[in-house]
Amino acid sequence: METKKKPKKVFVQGAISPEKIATSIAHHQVKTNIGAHDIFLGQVRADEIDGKVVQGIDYSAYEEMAEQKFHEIREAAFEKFDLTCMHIYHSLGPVKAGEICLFVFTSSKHRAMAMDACRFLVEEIKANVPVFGKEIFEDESYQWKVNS
Amino acid sequence: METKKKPKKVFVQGAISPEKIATSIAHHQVKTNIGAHDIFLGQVRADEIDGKVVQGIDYSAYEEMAEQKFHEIREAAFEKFDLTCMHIYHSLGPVKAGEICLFVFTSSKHRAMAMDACRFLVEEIKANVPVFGKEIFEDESYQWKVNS
Amino acid sequence: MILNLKYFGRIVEITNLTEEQYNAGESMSLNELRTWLINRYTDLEKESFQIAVNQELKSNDFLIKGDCEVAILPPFAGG
Amino acid sequence: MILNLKYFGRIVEITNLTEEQYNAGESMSLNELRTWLINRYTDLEKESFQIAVNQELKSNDFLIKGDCEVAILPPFAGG
Repeated sequence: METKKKPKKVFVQGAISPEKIATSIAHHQVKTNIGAHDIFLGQVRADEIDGKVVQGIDYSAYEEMAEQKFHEIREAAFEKFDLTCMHIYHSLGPVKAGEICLFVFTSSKHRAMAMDACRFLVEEIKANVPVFGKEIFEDESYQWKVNS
Repeated sequence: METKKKPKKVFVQGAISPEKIATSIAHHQVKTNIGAHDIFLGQVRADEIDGKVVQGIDYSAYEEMAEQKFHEIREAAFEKFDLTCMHIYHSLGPVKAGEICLFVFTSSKHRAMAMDACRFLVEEIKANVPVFGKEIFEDESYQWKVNS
Repeated sequence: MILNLKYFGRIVEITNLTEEQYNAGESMSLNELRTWLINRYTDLEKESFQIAVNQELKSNDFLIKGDCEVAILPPFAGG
Repeated sequence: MILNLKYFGRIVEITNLTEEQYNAGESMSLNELRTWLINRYTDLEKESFQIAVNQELKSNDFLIKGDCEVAILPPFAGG
């Protein structure tokens, strides 16, 4: 039977805090072969749609498939780019406008690899991971978000 | 006489802390038109050169010209990309291996703009800002760093 | 064969359930499954959705031949 | 004209000073200034450096015509 590396947990409940990001950065200061980090953060926008303002997004996912996809995307990135480290965190549940829902963190010896890999990861996540988002308006009505 | 916007101060003394980065991220959570942040961090590498290991870099600069260049690069980026915010911090003085010496932070409504702008800024800074770095080895000898 | 159907996001608002079992015949293409779903939940006709079989997206000509988990997925919105 | 010469980084290790004034003639190209510098500090010959006049990088045919700040800049290492 095929043995598989256990997928690393990506989903976190609610918003991702700036402190979590700082802690993650600090953990990499012992890795002195790293010369460049790239961090992408997705933040929930208070978009105005037909006169109503988004106050937050409630994220849900097909979790088993999503964690598997995150794992495949990570493996593909390690294959494609010369990376020292890579971390992905995505929110589930409610995230308010202004809060962070996606944290992608790549580290490499040189800047181009870190930046190329970060971009690759963000695009792959947006296109291939089964995450769903309900944009909640201030009057509690909602609409389902679709990635562009 | 020409009036100029006062250049924003970029240089900071010593390493840039993860807490400073977290604070900067947190300050953007009130800007609910932002959908994407990109952050580039330059970290000092403990490179081995001819058997000796870099323990840190001592940065110096032609400060007046450098701050002016940073200002011009910022203006060019605001012109070229649709950005909500942009911040650049660069260390002066000693920064130990594993510590952060460059922090570039771009924010936009959409991801492509934030990522393109961040990359543009990093390349411009490396190529055009008169910053000099002395790579100090563990035995206190040194060599002058040159950007590749 | 038994299909464990799972519904997500806005699809759930049409099916009004998140899971159900469908005792299908010996085999079924995803095209046939789509037709069956739309007959059962007519509002699905105007929805855009993809189908994952055992957590892998499959095209409409894919043939299901045994028990499996089949997820009906509306457009993704991650990130 | 008075040139306020400024030296940076590894250049300082050759000049042994960070600033000096040079009372030049009425005008001088950066090429001529390079020659003057290399005559004065012979080890500069093997160094790669750029010259900024009043904080703007200029090419070798640029002509200095009045008092200014002239910076001798070794390769950049920012970031």
